[in-house]
Amino acid sequence: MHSVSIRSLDLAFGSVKVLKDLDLDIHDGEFLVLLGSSGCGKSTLLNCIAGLLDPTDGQIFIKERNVTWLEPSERGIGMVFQSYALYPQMSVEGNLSFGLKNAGLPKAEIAERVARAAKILQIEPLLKRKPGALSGGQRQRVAIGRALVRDVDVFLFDEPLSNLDAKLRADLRVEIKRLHQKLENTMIYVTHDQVEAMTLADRIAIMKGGQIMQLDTPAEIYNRPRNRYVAGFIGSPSMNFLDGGLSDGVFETGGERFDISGYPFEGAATGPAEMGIRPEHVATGHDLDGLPIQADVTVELVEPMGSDTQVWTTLAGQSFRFRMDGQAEIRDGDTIRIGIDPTKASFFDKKSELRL
Amino acid sequence: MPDSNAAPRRVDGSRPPNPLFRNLTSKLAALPMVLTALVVFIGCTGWTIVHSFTGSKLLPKLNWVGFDQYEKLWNTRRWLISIENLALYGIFSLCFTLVIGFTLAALLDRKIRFEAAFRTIFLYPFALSFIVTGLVWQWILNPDLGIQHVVRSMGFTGFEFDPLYNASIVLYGLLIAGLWQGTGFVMVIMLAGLRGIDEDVWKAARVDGIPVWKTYIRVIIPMMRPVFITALVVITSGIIKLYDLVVAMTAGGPGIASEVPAKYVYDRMFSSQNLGQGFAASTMMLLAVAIILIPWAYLEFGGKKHD
Amino acid sequence: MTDTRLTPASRLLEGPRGPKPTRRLSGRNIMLYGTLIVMAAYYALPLYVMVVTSLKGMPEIRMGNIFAPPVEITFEPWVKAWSEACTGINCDGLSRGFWNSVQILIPSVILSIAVASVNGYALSKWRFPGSEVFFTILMIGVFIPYQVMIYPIVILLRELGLYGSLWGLVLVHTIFGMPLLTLLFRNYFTSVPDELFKAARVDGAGFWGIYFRIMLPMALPILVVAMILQVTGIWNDFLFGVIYTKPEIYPMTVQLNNIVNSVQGVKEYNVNMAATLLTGLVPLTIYFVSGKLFVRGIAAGAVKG
Amino acid sequence: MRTITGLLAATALTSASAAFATDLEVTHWWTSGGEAAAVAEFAKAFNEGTDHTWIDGAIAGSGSTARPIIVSRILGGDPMAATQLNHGRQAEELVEEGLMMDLTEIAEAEGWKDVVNPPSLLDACTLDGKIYCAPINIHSWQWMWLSHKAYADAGLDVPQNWDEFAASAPQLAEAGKIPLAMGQQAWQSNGAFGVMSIAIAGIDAWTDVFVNKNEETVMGPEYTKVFEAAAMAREFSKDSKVQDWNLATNLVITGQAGAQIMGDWAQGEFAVAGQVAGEDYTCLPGLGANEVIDTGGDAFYFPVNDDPEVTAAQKELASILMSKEAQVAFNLKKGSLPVRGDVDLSAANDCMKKGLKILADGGTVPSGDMALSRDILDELEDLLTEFWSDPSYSPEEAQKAYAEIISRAE
Repeated sequence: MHSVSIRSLDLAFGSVKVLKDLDLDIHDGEFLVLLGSSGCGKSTLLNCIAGLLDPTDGQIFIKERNVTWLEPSERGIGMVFQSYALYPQMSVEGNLSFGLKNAGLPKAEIAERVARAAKILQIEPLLKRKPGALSGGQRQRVAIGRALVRDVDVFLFDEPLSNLDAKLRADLRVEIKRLHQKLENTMIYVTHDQVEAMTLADRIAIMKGGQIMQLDTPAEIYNRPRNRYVAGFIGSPSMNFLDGGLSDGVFETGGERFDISGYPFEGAATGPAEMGIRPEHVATGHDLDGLPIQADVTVELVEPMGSDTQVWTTLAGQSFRFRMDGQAEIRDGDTIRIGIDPTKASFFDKKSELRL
Repeated sequence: MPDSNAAPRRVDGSRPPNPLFRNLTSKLAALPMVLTALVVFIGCTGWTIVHSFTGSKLLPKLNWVGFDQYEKLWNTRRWLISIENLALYGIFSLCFTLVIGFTLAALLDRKIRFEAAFRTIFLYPFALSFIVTGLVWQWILNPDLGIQHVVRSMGFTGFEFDPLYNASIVLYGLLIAGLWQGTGFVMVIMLAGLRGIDEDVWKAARVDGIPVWKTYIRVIIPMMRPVFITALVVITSGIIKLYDLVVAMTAGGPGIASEVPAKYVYDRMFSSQNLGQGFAASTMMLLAVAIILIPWAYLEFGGKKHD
Repeated sequence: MTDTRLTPASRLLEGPRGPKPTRRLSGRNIMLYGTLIVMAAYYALPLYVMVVTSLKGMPEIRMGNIFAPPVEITFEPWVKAWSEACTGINCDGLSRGFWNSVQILIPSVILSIAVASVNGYALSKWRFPGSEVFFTILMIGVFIPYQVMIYPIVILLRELGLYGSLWGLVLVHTIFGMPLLTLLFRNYFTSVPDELFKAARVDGAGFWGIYFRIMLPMALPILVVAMILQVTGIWNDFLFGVIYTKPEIYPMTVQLNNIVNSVQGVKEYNVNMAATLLTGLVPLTIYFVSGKLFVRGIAAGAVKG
Repeated sequence: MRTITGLLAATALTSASAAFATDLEVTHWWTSGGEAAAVAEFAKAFNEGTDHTWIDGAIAGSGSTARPIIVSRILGGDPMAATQLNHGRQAEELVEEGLMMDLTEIAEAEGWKDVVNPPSLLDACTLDGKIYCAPINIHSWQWMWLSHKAYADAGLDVPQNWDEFAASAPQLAEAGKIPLAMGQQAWQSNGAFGVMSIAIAGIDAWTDVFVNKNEETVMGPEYTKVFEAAAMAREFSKDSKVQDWNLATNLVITGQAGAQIMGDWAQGEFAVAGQVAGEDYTCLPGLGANEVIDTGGDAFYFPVNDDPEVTAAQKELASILMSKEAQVAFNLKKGSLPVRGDVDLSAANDCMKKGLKILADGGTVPSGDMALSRDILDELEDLLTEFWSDPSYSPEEAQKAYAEIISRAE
């Protein structure tokens, strides 16, 4: 059963098309992350699902019910915002109960639900405080609580952690994940942070220009990006791309010929193409053994990061990065031998940018 | 909270509602504004324009006279003087109000002592009506009682300062009182704007070694564009409406040296009982307002994109 | 207003932001305070003259100069201005107009602010096709001289059956207060984050629910500004009061005008000044009391966009 | 028992409605000392003579402040019960629109036609044979008021006509006196000029201009003399820095100024100040040259009211305003002449008696208010106030501009 279904959704502001003929099915109890850079339409899509924006065309279903033109409060959704959007003049308790009061629930039930949500989120001691007296993390918990008390089918998160510092962000991320495990609700989560996306999501939808580029599990997206955009977007540091041509199990780039016979091509494997290889998939030292592609490169810049070290260099005349162990002793100007496993690489058609 | 917007619970959300009734409550709530805009501002303006082509005297009548009223208007010396006065007063008032308002605000913003006291002193005249302003300045500027009298009695018998009785400088007399009444409010707007500027900007300017005055002119003022626009709206709307102050201080005198368009309109409509002429003058004022404002309003409000 | 994120302006309002002048009696400081004191003298002078004059007797006024403090303080002019000064055959001074002014003021201030705040709210959060057009018309309305509107509005009020009544005048004040107040509220509510508004919609609050429960409680700074502007404007109004009502409900300014402009033999400057001060007392008090809030509110609403 | 109380109640009811007391709001712009005292006489007569109450709606300033308020009130459909308006063309349109009450019935019953003198006053109230206003008084502009004290201080004799005054003016100025007191308001400049026109150019030339609207006469030699005299008057009055007419009058009363050209209402100010005509001040009708007076004046109009109670009370008010007692009491205070030829004015002072004599001799001219439209009058006012305040404005230029305006008069 689908929890949320979107059918050929269009949204235009004047002549600017923000969502283009978009289809999406979200399973019951799934944690779906909408990922993309700013302006890709991910927040717009979320607002459409919430009913805060009217689509130009298309349909939205929640729990098999067509909600395209229903009020936000009639859709059975709860929403958490980036800026928390707590009502500043109401106490935490007031914030939590506002929606329930609007729905006309009896007092006793409101109290019970508020208490339950407060317990889950461990904000019981804060109930009488005003939002201004809370820390950022506490505020976001209250914001989540506000969605929680509503006892809804679908949770919508609009970049809920962006305003927090790194440590808090990591903590709350885990908490959200636990919450999902516990509640088993459908959650739709918008973010531009791929770490959040990878850690939280059952599936990730990567968006660009009002369309979904790829909808898959994090692992699939990481390992088998459907197109060059997704490949470049996911992964940090991002994927290296080498420009060249494909023919008969050989990739020619910058005068070098790489043997890629082990790569499982999905279609035709000739013509101009780009080879993508993640920096962490580049082998050095003992790992070189048996790799069909090997080369000596000169180290240009070293970025030690503690657990590992990033090395900037040039391969086949193109800028190239790779990752080494943090303990490796390496300096600018050193020459080092690297190797690439073609099965871990990705190839994209130069023109269509699709995965080959 | 009973809420008509959320009240009609529709089970079926598949059909788009009639766009007219989408968020109906908000449209109903905006009705007073829509009616005011349409009936009062557009309707009454249209009514005025239509009647400017009539020979209406005491009562509005539709006895068409074509452009006669306009022809007469532009042949009337008092109208021409009124326009000239308004232009002069307007330019001076605009410049001085902005400069004084900003200077005072900048001075107050420099972590001075007694800021609240100074601010109150600069602002209180704004609480007083033009009748009061006119009366007190009329008195201070009265040559037989006020400044001139006092200075002369101190021994400077040749001292002359009688702007309200000297046609060539009467506008400055009005300006002294007008600035006294109006600059405080502009100062507050400016002060609010200055307080909204990030302190880092000051730090950056100090690090770069830019002198204070230069920082104000090159950095701070350009950052305060919206503030200046608000101030500009407040000042210019006051200038165009200039009427009460003139009536209270000089009644247009000496002679007709301090007449202004709004007073011409009022006098022609009600005193001369020549509505048509008054409406023609009003229409010219409206036209001037429209020429200045419509492009600005379009840029400021009309061209804004969704975000 | 504790959540500082919601009104970034208020965060920056705690104190002056300009460069810190050097301490002690430097040349720069002398110039700074010198300029301020000279300007303050210009602004304070008329008030001083009004007060001093209102405490003098007529003979003293004729003799001395207007800046000299009174030799012999008398409250006679105040008494006369309040309860004895004549207009025509009525000799009861300003007192008859005071309560009329209060009666006009209260509903006018409340209604005009209520309408304008709803307008500003609708314009910032519930835009509909054409809403900006109406707003632009209102903005141009700020510049239309009142004289142009007097006549058509007489006809309008007559057709509505409100002419001459208190409510007719309240309506006129509401209409003419609308453009500037709507601008203030619109700018203020625009600065309230959209997410707050969205959250409330998800929570099932509708137009009025959000207005009363979320927006209005947040609008205190701008409400203060609107109130101050309207109280001064309406209290000081003469033209509308005299044209759209009748003698039983003439505001205080009509009596002020009558006292100031009906000269019985000689101009009684002391009585005029006392009358002037008495009339200005209400708005002046409000300014002296809430001046700080005024600056704050302006910062929060007026100077954006 | 029951029936009796019922009957009593019924009687009380009928008697109450028979003598229903109505509040009548009366607007006017008479707020100077003499004016207010005069209007109080009307209010007293009305309050004492009827069961009704006079609600005073005084609006200070001048006619130009009050007139828009009055007209708006009438148009707004919530009119006052009675209002002052200068009669003549001002109210014509309001009458045509049927907004003013027809007083013909009461005028005929009380025989206004027979008592109003000069009859032109009632004519100005008449439209299509019906009477719409009650004339209150006769005001004439053609007076010059001279301060005995000022002349005594300067060691001069009080002049008896304009030429003597003009000759004495430089000496007055030397003695530190303002020769001619003038208020700054436009209507004062225009009025004074009108007075000088009749006195200097003569009645015939004046009539040709004002009644026949002949602009050529304006350019003629008689009027040239008027403009030259006005330029002299301008010089005489250059130190008179007051706005209001009664402040100017006060300069004369206190001997700071030698003279003022002002209508007979100035007399009320002299009276309030306790001055006696002939002893403390001298009045010269027609500037002592052409002894005529115009017969302008004030009138009361009664806007139509739906309420029959009010209508009845309005008629009572009209009747009282025209009564002999009220006419005498009012006009003695105001310094104007009564509109009835049949009243006893033995209490009048020297100046009023001079006026009455001229009136009885038929030395009257119509007032500018009646002869020209308000629009043209305002244009003349603008012209003359500018001329009067700007010493560089030459008489020749002013004469041309004046002729141009007259040429456009209907």
